[in-house]
Amino acid sequence: MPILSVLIFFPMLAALLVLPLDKDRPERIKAVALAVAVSEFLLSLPLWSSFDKTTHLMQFVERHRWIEPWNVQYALGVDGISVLFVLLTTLLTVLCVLVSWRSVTEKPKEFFVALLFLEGTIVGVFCALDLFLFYIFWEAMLIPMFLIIGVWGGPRRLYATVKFFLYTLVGSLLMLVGIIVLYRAGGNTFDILALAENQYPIRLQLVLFWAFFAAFAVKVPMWPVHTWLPDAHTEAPTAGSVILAGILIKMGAYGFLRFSMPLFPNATRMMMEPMMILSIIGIIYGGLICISQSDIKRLIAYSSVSHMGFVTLGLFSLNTQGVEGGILQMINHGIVTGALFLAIGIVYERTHSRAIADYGGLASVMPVFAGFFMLFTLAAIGLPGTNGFVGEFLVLLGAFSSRSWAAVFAATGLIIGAWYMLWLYQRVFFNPPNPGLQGIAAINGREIVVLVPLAALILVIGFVPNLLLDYMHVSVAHLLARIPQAEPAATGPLHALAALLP
Amino acid sequence: MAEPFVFDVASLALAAPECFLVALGVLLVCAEFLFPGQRLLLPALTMTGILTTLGLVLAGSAGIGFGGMFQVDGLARFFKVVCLVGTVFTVLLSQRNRQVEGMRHGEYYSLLIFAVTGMLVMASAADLIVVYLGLELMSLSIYCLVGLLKHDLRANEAAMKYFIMGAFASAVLLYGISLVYGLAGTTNLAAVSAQIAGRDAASEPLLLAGIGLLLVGLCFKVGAAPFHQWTPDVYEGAPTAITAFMSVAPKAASFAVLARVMLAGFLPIHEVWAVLVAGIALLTMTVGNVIALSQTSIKRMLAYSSIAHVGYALLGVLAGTEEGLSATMNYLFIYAFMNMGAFAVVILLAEKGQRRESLDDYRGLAASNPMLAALMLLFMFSLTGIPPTAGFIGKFSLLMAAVHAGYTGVVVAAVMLSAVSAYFYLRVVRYMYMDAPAGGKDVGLSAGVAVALGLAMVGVIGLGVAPSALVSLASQAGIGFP
Amino acid sequence: MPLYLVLLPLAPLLSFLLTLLSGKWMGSRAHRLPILAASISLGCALAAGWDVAHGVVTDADFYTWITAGDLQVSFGFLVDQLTAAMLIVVTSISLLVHIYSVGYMQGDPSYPRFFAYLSLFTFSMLMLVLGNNFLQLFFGWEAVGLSSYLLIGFWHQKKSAADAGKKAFIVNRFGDFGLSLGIMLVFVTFGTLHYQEVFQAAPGIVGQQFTLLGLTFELPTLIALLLFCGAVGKSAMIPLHVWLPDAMEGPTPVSALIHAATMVTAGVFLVARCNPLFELSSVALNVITVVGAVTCLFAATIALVQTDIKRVVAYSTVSQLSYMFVACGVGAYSAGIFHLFTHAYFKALLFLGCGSVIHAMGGEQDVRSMGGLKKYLPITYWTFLLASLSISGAPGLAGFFSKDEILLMAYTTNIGSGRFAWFIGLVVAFITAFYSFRLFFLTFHGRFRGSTEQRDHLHESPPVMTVPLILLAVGAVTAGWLGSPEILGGHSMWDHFMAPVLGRAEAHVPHFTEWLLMGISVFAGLSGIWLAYHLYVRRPELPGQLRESFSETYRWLVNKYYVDEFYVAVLVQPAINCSRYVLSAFADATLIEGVVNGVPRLIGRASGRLRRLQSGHVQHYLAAMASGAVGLLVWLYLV
Amino acid sequence: MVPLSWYLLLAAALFAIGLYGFLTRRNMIVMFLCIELMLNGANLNLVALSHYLQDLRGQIFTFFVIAVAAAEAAIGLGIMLALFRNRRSVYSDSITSLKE
Repeated sequence: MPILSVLIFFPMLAALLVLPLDKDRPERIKAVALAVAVSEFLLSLPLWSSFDKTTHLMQFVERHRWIEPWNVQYALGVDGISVLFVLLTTLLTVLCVLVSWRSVTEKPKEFFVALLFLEGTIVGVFCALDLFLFYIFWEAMLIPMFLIIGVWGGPRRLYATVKFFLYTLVGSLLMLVGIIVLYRAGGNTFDILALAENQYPIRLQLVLFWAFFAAFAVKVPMWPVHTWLPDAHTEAPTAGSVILAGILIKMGAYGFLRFSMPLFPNATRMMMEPMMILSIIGIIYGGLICISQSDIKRLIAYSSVSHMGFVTLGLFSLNTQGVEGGILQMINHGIVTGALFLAIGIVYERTHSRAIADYGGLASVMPVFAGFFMLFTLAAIGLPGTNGFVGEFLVLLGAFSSRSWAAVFAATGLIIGAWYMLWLYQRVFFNPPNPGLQGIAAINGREIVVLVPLAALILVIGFVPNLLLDYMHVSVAHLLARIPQAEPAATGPLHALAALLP
Repeated sequence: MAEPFVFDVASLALAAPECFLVALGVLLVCAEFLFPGQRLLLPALTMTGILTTLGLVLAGSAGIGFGGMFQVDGLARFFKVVCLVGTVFTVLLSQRNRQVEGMRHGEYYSLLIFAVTGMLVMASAADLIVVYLGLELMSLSIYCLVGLLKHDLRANEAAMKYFIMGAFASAVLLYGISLVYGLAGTTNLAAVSAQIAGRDAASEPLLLAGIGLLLVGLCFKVGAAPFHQWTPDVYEGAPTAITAFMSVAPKAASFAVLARVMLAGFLPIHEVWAVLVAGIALLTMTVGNVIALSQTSIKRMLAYSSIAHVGYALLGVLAGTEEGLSATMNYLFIYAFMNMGAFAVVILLAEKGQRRESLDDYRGLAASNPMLAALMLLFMFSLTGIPPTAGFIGKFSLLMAAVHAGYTGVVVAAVMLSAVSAYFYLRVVRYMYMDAPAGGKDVGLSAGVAVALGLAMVGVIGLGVAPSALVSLASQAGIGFP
Repeated sequence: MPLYLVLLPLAPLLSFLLTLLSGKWMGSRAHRLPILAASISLGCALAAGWDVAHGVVTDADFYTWITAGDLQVSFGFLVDQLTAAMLIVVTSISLLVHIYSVGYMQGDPSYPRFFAYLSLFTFSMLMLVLGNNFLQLFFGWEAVGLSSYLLIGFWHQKKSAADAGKKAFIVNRFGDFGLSLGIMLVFVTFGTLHYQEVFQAAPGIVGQQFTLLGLTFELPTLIALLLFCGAVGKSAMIPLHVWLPDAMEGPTPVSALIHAATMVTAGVFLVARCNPLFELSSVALNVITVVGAVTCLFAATIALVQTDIKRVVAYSTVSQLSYMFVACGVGAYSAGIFHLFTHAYFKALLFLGCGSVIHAMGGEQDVRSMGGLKKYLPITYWTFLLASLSISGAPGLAGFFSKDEILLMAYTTNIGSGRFAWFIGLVVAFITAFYSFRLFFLTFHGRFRGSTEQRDHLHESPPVMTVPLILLAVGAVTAGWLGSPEILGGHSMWDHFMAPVLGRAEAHVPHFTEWLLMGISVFAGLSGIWLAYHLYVRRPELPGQLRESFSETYRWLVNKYYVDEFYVAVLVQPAINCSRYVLSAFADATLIEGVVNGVPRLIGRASGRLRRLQSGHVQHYLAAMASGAVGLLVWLYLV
Repeated sequence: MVPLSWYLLLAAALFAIGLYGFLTRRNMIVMFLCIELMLNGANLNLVALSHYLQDLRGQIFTFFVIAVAAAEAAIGLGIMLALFRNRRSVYSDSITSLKE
């Protein structure tokens, strides 16, 4: 069975099945959507079980000719870097469907169609082995996301969704030009594996590195192109925020791993320090800015900037611990921030407020929920025993090994992270109970079902991270083998920019 | 120096589609008198005729006839197909549009046919004389079509503006042709090319002037800036079906001429005019996209959008390569589907006495007409160039051609401007999906428009996910042109 | 690996999970499982101690935790003499506190949650001391921090409690910042995080240098100092001491267990555990000694004037922890751990005694409302007295032996700042005795100063609370005998026991000097007690007059030298302001968003302008075309 | 014999006069006449060049242009008539309802 194709197109086709359903019977629509999401998740499980962890080669490969005049292939495959993201996507989508059960009241049909379509495109992004195909999925995913934020979002959803769309589009289009340039330079092919065989002139590598950077940095988002994220995350409906934070922004970091690093290894080595600096700025800036936020979702959104800073810091440490930590941190962040957004969605359904000031003492009213949220908070601040710790520690260790100063600055993120997360927790769950919260319902069974898998993952990865790390070792080693270990003569940011000049 | 003009059957065979269309046009005029009151007869006849022509074009063989003045080759055939496809859409849309806008004139279809004839002639023109004749045949017919609603002030004005400016452009074009004729000693494009090959164009100011003026005339016809200003006014004033028609078919035909003149005639001095075309393309994209941002009428917005798309299509001509030409053809073909689709929605939304051409009329469309809104969404994303729609394939082929020809800077500007365009296309989507409905919209679907919408949808999605055949055809059609 | 080692941390972990899950159902029976677990742990700890005493040192991996490149970290257990001592301290006090809490927390609506957290803490602390590598230490380190956070903020509806919990966590993070960097540096240096491997390779790094942030350090010094950062945070040394007094917001049993006996001593444990690294750097040792000595005096002086019964004890804890650091700083790790051991008992006793008083007073913590409690709380009174005597260094009691050894070591060491530390230590011994008995007299002697309702409420605590007091009192008296020095006829058993891990720092001084030093310190302690008696029992009007005449000093002391205010002013408020005004309002909303929104706005404005070019006049269009054509031609000619 | 350049200059002058008139006059009938001037400038060019080159194409072309111009005139006048009926004006600057 061409499992990857099935994973991509099954939800899309199933979304079409949802279309003719009677819109006045939302229960049935939800049931079908849930069934689709669950089946998709089950379908994706073989990726986990039959994955061969001993090879860096692509697995479950499908390869067909597609647009012959341009030598475009329909090529899919996963390796140790991408396989986990596919699984994360299918899992989070199930939870998204569940959490949208009650909160999406308007146009439920269109919502679930968009969600399922989105799922398919995201899986496509992680599986594509052809640049052209990758770009198709990369951009196609904008359409459902645009609608999800814009139709089902909060009060400022229009601004947020257009901003999100245009921001990412500008970055992607620059990458598109880069892709075209690379196509010719790499011998008229879009095949990622074939392109990676070549050695490109350093100047071309640098130019292309920045072109791809435009797309990936926006998506990650790296400072200073992060400002779409707070708006988009804040205004999106819960499921949208979860997908955005959980998966979408991983696509940027994934892009660095899949394209920038293997295709432009020399440029990557030269750009190591600038990238680390941007990451560190992101970590500190994103963290500090959280301290003065008054909107819960906005705070979590900015914390994503900080956490993704850790991811890119790890990736651009260019050593095993850093890269594996970065990948793990991507997954962790998907789980943790996804969980946080899900949790916020759960209280939002009850209170219809995102303002921190409207909360307080929630732990007395919703004790079980408070427990879950505590776990997520702890994972977000990287407490050992949670997944967040393993990722952050590996990232910092990787950074320390390549540039000790980077780890010193980045580690301040640990302090800041604890500050804003605990402060948030205190103002929402502790302190004298807010009278406005009296009598709100405790967490129900469906919501517990939503949160338990993520809570379990947080702990499982926290205590047995090797379950995931084992998948990466070989692929990461292969990736790093491509990147020259010798430091270039000068790697300062100015030098790097100077190299771009004619 | 010129070979004797030989009139032979082979030439006639080459021009079979054109001949057939002329006959059809005459027949249509007569049919109006012979069978009055047969409402469906004329469109049916027209549709049959167009489809037959399409068959003739596809079945016809390549060759040069009429003493080298008329050429049927890949380029000609491809552009003819684009024009005919555009016309098929127009006929389908006309059904409802005419009812709505109160057009009852039998000459409508015959004028349409004559215009198409002109376009086919243009596509095959291998001589500047033929270029001029085809161009005029097309233009004159369209002037009439635009002004066909005699009692509509806006149509009057549109026709007047179009006519005055068109006449001006023709004169400029003609003067340019005369200069080229003088300096090359011939009007045959192949001969012109042979003549000027190796000459230092920069030292021949008159030749430059000739080329420049020719370019001005052709740019007017395609609607490139700064010769674009007729477009919005005429598009807004014309009956919507004609607007749709104008945005696709004549544009394609004019591009055929532009491509043939620049590539078959003046390729040897590509570096001289390339910089001009680059400038024009950039200006066109900028003007089209930027001004479209502040439009409040959907027709006007689509007019500016069509200007912007001309800018993109010019990238292929700019490249001056086989690949570029194919890309332009590819693009125009795809553009026919997406733009016609968008206009079909506009037409469908209009009611008697209610133009519903304001963007505000689209607010909340998704609630009242989900299917229509979904289709409009598709066309808007396609026009933006978001995959997996056909618009992306078209844009991608153009960008690729331009990058490969070395115009990376222009391409970067182009993609940034296309990000600008996303804003106004998305605005339509935003209004449809994210705003409260502004009153109910009862939309009476007609069979013709439904077919047009379906065709456009299939084209936009189909060419988006399976563009292989189209891309191959376009690149084959472009062979032999650099 | 022996089964009991697995069971040791596992029992409290399971108890935590089960109690948390079944809390609602268990209700007031929720203490059963945690107490059972704590007992199991104590049993296992004793078994471990027995094995170690018989020379069986275990160092085994449980399972591999993280593998990435050449990094391979396991969860594993290292049980040697140091661990064994810690295990016994932790489990024994934990069990007593568990039992005590049954009485103390009775009727609290979140009773099960409290016991769950206690179990979590026990588990975390055991993981900390049991670890055989740095990362597991860090795991336990953060986990105890979490438990501490949860327990301080146990009554989370009280804003001050929630604040205090958060403060404790965040301040500790500053220390963890250094600790984590230290651990990374250890890995980068040695390529492993396993204790034994690191310590074996440690001598090899002498003389190496490492550049961090442009500053070049001796490698051993840098490692040691970074690790010490963690200890500073966890053990509340200057400048990170500010969290501990606030931590008294937590329930009193928590203060006894976490903030006196066990968790706060983790810093000392860390330094002692890593003594092979610290030994390599005299700079680091001097730093530890000085930090310890300064904190010692600093905290003791603040304790002089506090009126909250728990805060006095809290500052006293800071001060006593400093003694332990002084010991480590002068290379007498064994003495430091010995003091840790004795301190655990007498300080836990003091806290639980405070708890008993607070319990009786119905939650009142201000000593100014107490007085004359002797007759109401006889058991508490006597045990409290023993603890106070012990902390004051009354000869023969636990505190006497350990403190005396530290002072002796400080005096005789060859670490440069030893004499300085000794002198401070001596002064603090006097102050300690004074404030301890000030508290004692104010609480139990004189007349009752509280309200009549409080007086009617007064009662001795139930046996479930007093029995732990008595047991601890036994510890507070006898724990010191383990380390009784040779001049007093003992055998320095403790030092001998610890020697394989902590080395033996011998004091090479004549017996006379040793006697003299002992005499001086005993004198200092006794004079402190006498002064307290004089001021608070015989002449109760004197303290007020003193306060008047030294009002400026008093103000500084009672406000804890304004350190909290200082941090708020230079750290917290600037960070918030930076966040709100510089980053949020300026950099994000104005600068970046200015560009992000400004460019589209600019284009929009351009659109509005350009749109007007389309005037509707055909002449204008023609003119534009004509000029376009002319422009085109001109360009053609020019280019 | 009159040299070619004179013809060309005359043609250019005709074209330029037509252009000038076209740009400056508001009366559409006059503008229309100016268009004819421009076309004739081009025609003159073609004829002169045809003679110079001894090539008949130019002259043939001219015939075509004349024919086309006639058709154009017919259509142009038709459009103007329709406009005049509705607007009672043949001044181009009075007809500006379609703009921006």
